[in-house]
Amino acid sequence: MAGFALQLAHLLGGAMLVLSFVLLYQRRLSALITVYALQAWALGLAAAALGVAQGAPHLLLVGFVAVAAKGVAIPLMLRVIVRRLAIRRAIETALGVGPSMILGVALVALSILVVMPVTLQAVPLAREDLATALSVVMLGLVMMISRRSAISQVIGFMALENGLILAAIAVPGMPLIVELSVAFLVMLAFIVAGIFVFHIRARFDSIDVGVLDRVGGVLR
Amino acid sequence: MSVLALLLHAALMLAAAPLVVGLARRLKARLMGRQGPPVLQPVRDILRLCRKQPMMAEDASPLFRIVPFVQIGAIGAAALLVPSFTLGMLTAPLADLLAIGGLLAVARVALALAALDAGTAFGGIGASRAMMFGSFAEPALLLVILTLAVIGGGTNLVAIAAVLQGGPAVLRVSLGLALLALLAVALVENGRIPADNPATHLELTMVHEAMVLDYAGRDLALIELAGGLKLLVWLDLIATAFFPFGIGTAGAAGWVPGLAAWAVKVLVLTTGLAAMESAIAKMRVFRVPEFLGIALLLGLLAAVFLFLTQGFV
Amino acid sequence: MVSAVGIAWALAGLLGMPFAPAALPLGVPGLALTLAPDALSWFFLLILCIAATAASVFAISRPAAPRTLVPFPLFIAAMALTLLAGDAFTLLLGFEAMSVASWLLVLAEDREDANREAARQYLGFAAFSGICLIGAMFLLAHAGPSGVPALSFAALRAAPVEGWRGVAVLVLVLLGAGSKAGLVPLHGWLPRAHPAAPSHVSALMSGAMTKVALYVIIRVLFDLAGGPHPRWWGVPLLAMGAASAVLGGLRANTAPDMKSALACSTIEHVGLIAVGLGLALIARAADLPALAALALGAALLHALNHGVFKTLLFLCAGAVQQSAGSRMLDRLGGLIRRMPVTAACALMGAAALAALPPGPGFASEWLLFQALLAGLRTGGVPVQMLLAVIAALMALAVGLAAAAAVRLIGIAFLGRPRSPRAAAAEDAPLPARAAMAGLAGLCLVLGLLPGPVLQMIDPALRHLLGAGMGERAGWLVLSAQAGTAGYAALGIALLMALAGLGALWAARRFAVSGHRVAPAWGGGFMAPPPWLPFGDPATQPSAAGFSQPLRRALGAPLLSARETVSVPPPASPDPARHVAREADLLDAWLLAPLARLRDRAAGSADRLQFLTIRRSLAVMVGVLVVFLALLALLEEL
Amino acid sequence: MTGLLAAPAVLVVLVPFAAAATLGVLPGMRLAAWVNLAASGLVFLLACLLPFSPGDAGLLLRVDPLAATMAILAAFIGFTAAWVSIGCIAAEQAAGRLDPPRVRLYHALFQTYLGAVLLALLADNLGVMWVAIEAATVAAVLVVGLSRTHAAIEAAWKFFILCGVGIALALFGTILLTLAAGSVLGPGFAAMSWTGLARAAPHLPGPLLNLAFVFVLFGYGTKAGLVPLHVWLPDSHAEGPTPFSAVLGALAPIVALVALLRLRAVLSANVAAGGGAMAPGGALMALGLLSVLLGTISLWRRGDVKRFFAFSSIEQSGVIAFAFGLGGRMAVFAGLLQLILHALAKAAVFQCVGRAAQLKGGQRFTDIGGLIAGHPALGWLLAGAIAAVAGLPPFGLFVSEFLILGEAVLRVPWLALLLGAGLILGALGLILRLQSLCFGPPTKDCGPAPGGPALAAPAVHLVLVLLLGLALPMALGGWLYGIAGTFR
Repeated sequence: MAGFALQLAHLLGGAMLVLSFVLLYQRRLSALITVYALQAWALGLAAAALGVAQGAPHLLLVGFVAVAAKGVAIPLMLRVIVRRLAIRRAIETALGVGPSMILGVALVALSILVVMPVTLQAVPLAREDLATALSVVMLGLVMMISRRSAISQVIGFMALENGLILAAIAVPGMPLIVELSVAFLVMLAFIVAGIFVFHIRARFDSIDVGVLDRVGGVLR
Repeated sequence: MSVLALLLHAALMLAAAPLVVGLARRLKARLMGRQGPPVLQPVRDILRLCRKQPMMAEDASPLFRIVPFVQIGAIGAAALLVPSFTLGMLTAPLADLLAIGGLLAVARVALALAALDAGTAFGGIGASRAMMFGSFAEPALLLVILTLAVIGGGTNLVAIAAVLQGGPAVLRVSLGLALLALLAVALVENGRIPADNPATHLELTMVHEAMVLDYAGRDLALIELAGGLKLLVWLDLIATAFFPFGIGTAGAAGWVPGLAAWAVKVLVLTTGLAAMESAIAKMRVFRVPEFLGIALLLGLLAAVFLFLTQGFV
Repeated sequence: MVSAVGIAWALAGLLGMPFAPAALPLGVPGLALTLAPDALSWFFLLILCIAATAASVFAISRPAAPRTLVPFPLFIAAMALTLLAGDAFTLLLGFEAMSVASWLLVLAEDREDANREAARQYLGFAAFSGICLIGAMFLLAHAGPSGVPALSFAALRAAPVEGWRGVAVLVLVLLGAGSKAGLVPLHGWLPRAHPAAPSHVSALMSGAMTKVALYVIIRVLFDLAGGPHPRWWGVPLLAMGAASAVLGGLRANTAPDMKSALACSTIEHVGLIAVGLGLALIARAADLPALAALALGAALLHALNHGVFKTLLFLCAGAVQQSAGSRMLDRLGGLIRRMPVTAACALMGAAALAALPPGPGFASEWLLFQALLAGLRTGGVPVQMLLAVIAALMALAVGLAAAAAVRLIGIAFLGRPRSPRAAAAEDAPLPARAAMAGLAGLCLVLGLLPGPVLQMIDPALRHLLGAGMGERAGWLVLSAQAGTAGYAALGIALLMALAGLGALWAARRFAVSGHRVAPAWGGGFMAPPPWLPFGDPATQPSAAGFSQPLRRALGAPLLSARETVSVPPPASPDPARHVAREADLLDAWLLAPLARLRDRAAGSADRLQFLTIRRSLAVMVGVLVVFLALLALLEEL
Repeated sequence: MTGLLAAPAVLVVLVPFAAAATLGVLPGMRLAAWVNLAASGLVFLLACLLPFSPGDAGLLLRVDPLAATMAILAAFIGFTAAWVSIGCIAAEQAAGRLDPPRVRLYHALFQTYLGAVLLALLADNLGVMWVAIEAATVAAVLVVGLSRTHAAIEAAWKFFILCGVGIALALFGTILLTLAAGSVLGPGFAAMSWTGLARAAPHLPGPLLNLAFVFVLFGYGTKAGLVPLHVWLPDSHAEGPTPFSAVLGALAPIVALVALLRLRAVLSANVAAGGGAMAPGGALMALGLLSVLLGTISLWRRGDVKRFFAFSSIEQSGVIAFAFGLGGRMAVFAGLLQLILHALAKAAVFQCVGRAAQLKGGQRFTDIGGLIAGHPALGWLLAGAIAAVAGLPPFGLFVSEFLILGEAVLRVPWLALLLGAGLILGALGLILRLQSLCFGPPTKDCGPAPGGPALAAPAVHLVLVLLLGLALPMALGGWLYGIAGTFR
């Protein structure tokens, strides 16, 4: 049972990585939100499976929080925002899907290259999970820098956070996981609320170099 | 003995100073086919000026009255340092080439100040040009002194003359170059053609004359005397440093041949001066720095040749 | 008061009063402030105390300005701290504090744009020197046993530097202290900052502060850096010194105001001192301690002389400014009648500035030339040629200084007043007169008795070089080699007096005396209108007019000086105008390109600053990836 | 009383949070400002007891000399900022730029930020520290966006997103550190604590430490404003209310750099024991140098006073990071001294600038000029504070910069060249602005002149900067030197 749960958790970690690539590939906003929710579910289930495997009840709690907040609540909020603010459904990309996929693959390779040799003492599955987690983090970053619209960037950030939590649960005996994941959630909530309150509709990179030029090199 | 030599030297210099000026004028006139004033004319001028009442511009300060004495003091001191017929004067240990140069600079500065004192336009023109000439003459002079000092083992003129006298009488390239440089400097410093025309009173071309325009009476006499004395000091300097033959070393025995040699040398140099002045024309003021630049180059060449041939003492 | 105590202290030290190294109860761990003065410190302290005393006395007669009351003593104290310092930290603390205090003084008149600009440039250069000197000091230092770098002079001395470190020390010291001293090419700030301060402060800045910078050069290069070093170590100093001398001398002739002309002349004299220092370095490297002592002695003597006469001249300029309301030469004139004491003192100072015998400037420059002459012995033909060129440049500088002195005195004090304020000037108040007269008297003493002064320097020379001037600095005669003829200031003065007084006697005896006063012939100018009782100021030479020959001959190539004359058409009543412009080429070649470079760099940095969030994230991620890749690579290796 | 003495650390952390909760509901605005001050004062007093309290304070807190020193510093700056806030916020309110709910929010967030910073400094647990830094970030973001102008919201967003990513990276590093420590200490809280890491440092797996260090460096480096992670900093400093800019500018680098210093010490111990880690100094020095160079070059072409000083903060963070990267007892000591003195001086600068901006009705260089002529006290204080930041004697930063540059020359001469160039450039920029702000003809006033009490805070800061640099009491110097010995 424990061995199977471990394998399952490992598999779900892999699924998160795949979903990250899907996020990178996806062009439509609603699909993006769905894929994000799926990733959160995968994370939650992986946490739960690990909790069962290691006999650590707090991991179950982490899993529950992940599913409830990021698998259900945040996607719902995002959909509301998209509808209320009438955000365009298609996503402007800054990098193009092809290059960003290539970049993503390269970063995944780098992550594995970086994590694998340095974690020789750790449990084998934890090593791979860590590599996966770093890959997810990296893909989240790629998504943040390859998309122009605010919502998709925030989704990238949240995917990145999923990777972090995956890393946290991959480390056996990591204390304070629940607290950390909740603390991070608070921040996510602020960000999502910020989009809503401040009506950041299309993009939040309005501080563009172009603006600077237009003001005529005004000294800031 | 050395005191006696000094007194005799002083008297000779004082007497010869106006004569040299007169001789130069006379010879120059002759070379140009004119009769010319008598040789004694400068002496007469000085005596006549002494009988006239001195004048002073109403805006001039007491400095104006002091300057002629400073002139005479500085140039007179220089004249007491440069040997004429003997090297054994009381002032021989003081006869430092740099100090002599410094004394001549004192005279130049003093006269320039006096020129500015009356607050007229001419004085300013003359003073500023004289100071420019001085600035450019200084490096050439210093390089000549450097060459002489390297050969003579120090900057004391008497010591240099003694060394040159005692050494093998060879013609050195560097000495020749240095002589040329020093001659150029001497022409400029004394306000002779081609740098300045001692006979001119044309306002735009004059340098020295513009500075003394406001002087009259005994002041002018002193300044004229100082001018003659300066010319003589330069001639003497050239004679002692480059043609030290015949100068008596010590004791009264060498005095008579020394005197004769000195008279000949001064005569020859004055003739040369007159010949040169009658042969070439005055330069424009701003060509003079170039003229002095050539002197500087000659001085530099003299030094370089010296270094190359001599290795070092 | 403080200065008076200081002067007594300095003299006592020079006479050999032992002074044990002392630690001040300040500082942080490993950086206690220590004082360890030696003969060199005392000598420079003497210069400082003379200048500070005179400036303080002079300041009594100035209207009290609260803005200068606090920084002024701090300025003096910081200079003293620099001179007395026994370790690198104290030295630098004093050095920088001196800059900051004097910066505040330069800013005393901060309403004027030019002053603020000067102050900014000044403090900027000060920061530059501070950083350079920190670098130099730590290159000399070695990490101590407990990780605390040993910065006391004793420790620095004990660990000589060699190779590239030595070269770096040389470069940094020349840049750091050289910029403070005003050596070309780092002199640009000096003619702006020195005149901007109140005159008694300018006097200290020119007279004493540049000496403190020279002290640092001497302290590091002759003392702390150990030796022997290669012979070429002296060459940069020689070159910078000669360039400073000529450029400073020239600018002293073209500067339109009295104080900046004096400041430029400071550059010139610092250059001459630097030539002496360079020679001494070369001689020391060639193992000729006697010659090194001659050169260093000449440099130190000139430092003292300059400290005295430049202070005097700045104080005179201050008195003129206070009394005639301007320091622009073109607004002065004829002051010798209204301010006889000031004028007499200024004449004394100018004689020293022009290096006229038997004044103080001549003695030290005579020694300097002797050192140069003897220095020909130190190397082959290349060195000799270099020295010959340096000698020529020095002579040019001396000639330029004489011209500058004539211009200063002639335009400001002689002739007719050029402005009503100048016509109504009154001589300085008593304390100011006392300060100036004291310095002028000191000038006379220094000029006539250079030998005894050199003997005071002897301990410092022995301390640094192992040899002193010894017998060469006789009471009456200075000589380049013991036992040969030399320069006898008193003798020359006596001869001059003899000839001059003889002429006076003869004139009194044989010539008609009693001057008749008459108007000067002005070359046909119209008589001045009645409201110009002192004549039309425009009909006598102006400051720019006086410098015209030199500006044309030398200024055009060295200062890119340009003159434009606009003559109105015939029959027009408009005046003709003559405008002379000049720019220090080093400003154009050094500071301006640097500023452009900085602005361009700032512009490109701004492109990086105002990125969108996405782009700045991209930069962040890019650098992170580089770090990770580097890490992976390094792990592999 | 004994109980209080036993656990001042807990109180130091709890009081601000409690005060924040109180201030969140307190109605009276004048009263709120005074409560804010009282709470900050109480925290400062409590913080002063920290050095005398036992090391392990419970609740995952631990007081060691470094934490105690920095907590006192943070509490002091918080206290003076609260003092300055009183007048400053009242003036803002009077000018109609802040309404009562926002003032209430401001006070609550002020205390939250202070509490979070103190928690981050005193936390022994890396997770707690991370949470505290995150909380501080959120609080700071909210304050920066308080004025709700377009520029302020933009700045807040930038701050939030970039620091959010930074904090995420720091968390990943923390996880890796826990993994590393767990392999030696076993799972549990010990593996996540500074004490555990320090104890186990020689035996930790070096390569893993390297990786963790990179992530923590990027994470907390963002908070410290190291280039190229600094983009959020100038905007947020420029847009926040000025008393808060003082706190943010002074405290954010402290927290982040102290964390980096602690981690660096762990790695160094590992290197010394042959544990396989790489010397961490290189990376710190590289980012430090980059910050110095970019921070100083950006001092030019600035029009906004607060943004200008934000770039100066970037430079200073770089200098400190460089010193910490250099390592060795003296360099770390100098870095700590620089950290303390710069925090004090920069806080004084911001306090003065804030009053000057209110006085002149704008915070651009064209608005503020010639302060000394019109308002000598304010002008001289600002001039002194800027001179202090520029490292001019007699202020203390001269001493620390002297030591840092000197150590660099001794150990890495070529990098010292760059550092020196950066320091010169920085000093030039600061001098330029010092003169334009304080000297020359004054610009016209259009706001209330600051009274004496408001200027007491920067004056006290300046006196401290002066004394701590030149006449550091032996006890205090020894104390800092001891800390430097622990973390070299």
